[in-house]
Amino acid sequence: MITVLFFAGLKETIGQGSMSVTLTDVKLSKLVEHIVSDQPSWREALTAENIVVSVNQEIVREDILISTGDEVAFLPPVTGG
Amino acid sequence: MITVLFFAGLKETIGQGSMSVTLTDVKLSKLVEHIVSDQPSWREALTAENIVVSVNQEIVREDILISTGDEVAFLPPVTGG
Amino acid sequence: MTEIETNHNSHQNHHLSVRVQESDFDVSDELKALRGLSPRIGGIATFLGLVRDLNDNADVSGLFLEHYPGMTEKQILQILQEADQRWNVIGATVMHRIGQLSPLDQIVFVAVASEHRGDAFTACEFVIDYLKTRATFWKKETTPEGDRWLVTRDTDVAVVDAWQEKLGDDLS
Amino acid sequence: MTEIETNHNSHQNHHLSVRVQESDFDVSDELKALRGLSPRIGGIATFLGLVRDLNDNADVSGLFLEHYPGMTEKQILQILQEADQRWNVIGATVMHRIGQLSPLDQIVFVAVASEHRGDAFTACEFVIDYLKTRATFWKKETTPEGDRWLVTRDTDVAVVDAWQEKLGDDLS
Repeated sequence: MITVLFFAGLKETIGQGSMSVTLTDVKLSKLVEHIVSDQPSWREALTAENIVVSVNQEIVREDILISTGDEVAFLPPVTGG
Repeated sequence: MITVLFFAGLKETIGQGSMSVTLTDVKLSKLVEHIVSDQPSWREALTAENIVVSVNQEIVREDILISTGDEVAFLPPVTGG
Repeated sequence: MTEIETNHNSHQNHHLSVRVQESDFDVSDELKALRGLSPRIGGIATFLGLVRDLNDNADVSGLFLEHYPGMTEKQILQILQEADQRWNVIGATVMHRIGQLSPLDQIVFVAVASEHRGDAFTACEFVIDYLKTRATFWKKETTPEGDRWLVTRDTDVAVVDAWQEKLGDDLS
Repeated sequence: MTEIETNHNSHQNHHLSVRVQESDFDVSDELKALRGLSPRIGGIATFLGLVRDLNDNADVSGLFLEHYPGMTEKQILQILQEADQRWNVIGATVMHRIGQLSPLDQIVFVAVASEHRGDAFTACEFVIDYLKTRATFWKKETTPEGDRWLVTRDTDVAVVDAWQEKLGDDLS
């Protein structure tokens, strides 16, 4: 099971803050494709250019492999402090 | 009457923090001469190169005229804050 | 309420503390904790950020802050460790509030204790500048025209770019 | 006990406050007063100076501070006015203690409230740097080898020289 988190404006847009995906050893791009094929209305929000993805709380730029137990988060642009 | 003040190490060296001088309309250099001729043991301390003089709480570099009511202070090097 | 304290003691025994919480904080208490760390501390530079009532010319009546619990604290600790490596730092504290805030409320507090005041100032400014653009906080403003999620300010990005140029490499 | 408060309201209504006193002060109280000045304040940069137990490698067990009542406060106010003219300053406070202090005691506190944090940092550092060399305070340290009056540190003079060069003219 992979935990998927959504924050801030993204959470509001798609109407929920987290979900679980029962896949394992899947590329990040495949995981995103899996989510948006289930929820087509999320596609635009999740794949927007300014959305950054973190895996296990580290920002990732590569299409890395996601495994069971990993935490994947979709992060809108931050506005710290 | 002119009020004369001494601070910090200078006050300790000469053993007092203030004095009054009953002169008026006198050049600063003459005032200093007047004080050290009364108290020859103060000469070295008061005329040391690192002593700055203020008149009415403004630092002066010129040999200005001192009048009755003025406040003259001898200031050792500062070590603020 | 999320309140996480991360105390990191590096090999040099420098005390780096990060807390993200809904409740308000008392600056004197935070300074007292830093002052007690070492009698070598000569000075503490701090920055206290407040909610303003004006942002981009809209009247702001409230500010809601969200963060990514766990990740945000780690990011801030990483910024503190970077500052600790670059400058003379005896101890450093970051407090950051989340949840619903009002104008004039305290949002963020950064304090850096050092033997030398120049290092304290530089490290403190470095930490707040990086925190503004590199930590996963999101702000939503309440204005008469409705709520809006904010985006990073260009001026905040510019100050980090200036640090990068000055320091010659990238933090993240 | 000497405690003088000078509240200067320039035509821009900027609140500049200087206090020299024997008693200790509470940083939170000082910040609260600044925060109340204006909802335009985005941040407050501060510097808190402490008594260290080591100065030039001698064990310092006590520090005695003397000032020139009246003149010292005017000098500090002049430094604040200079900062107010150069940078965005909504309010600024300087607290300075005199009399007999011990290691870890608070000596000096400078706080600058501004709309912009860069201005707050720069003005705050300017004020403490000038205060260190330009205000009539004298310090006497108690060490195992006896008491000694301190002289201005070369490093403190150097930072003011650096400001002069950067700003292109002389403050005093």
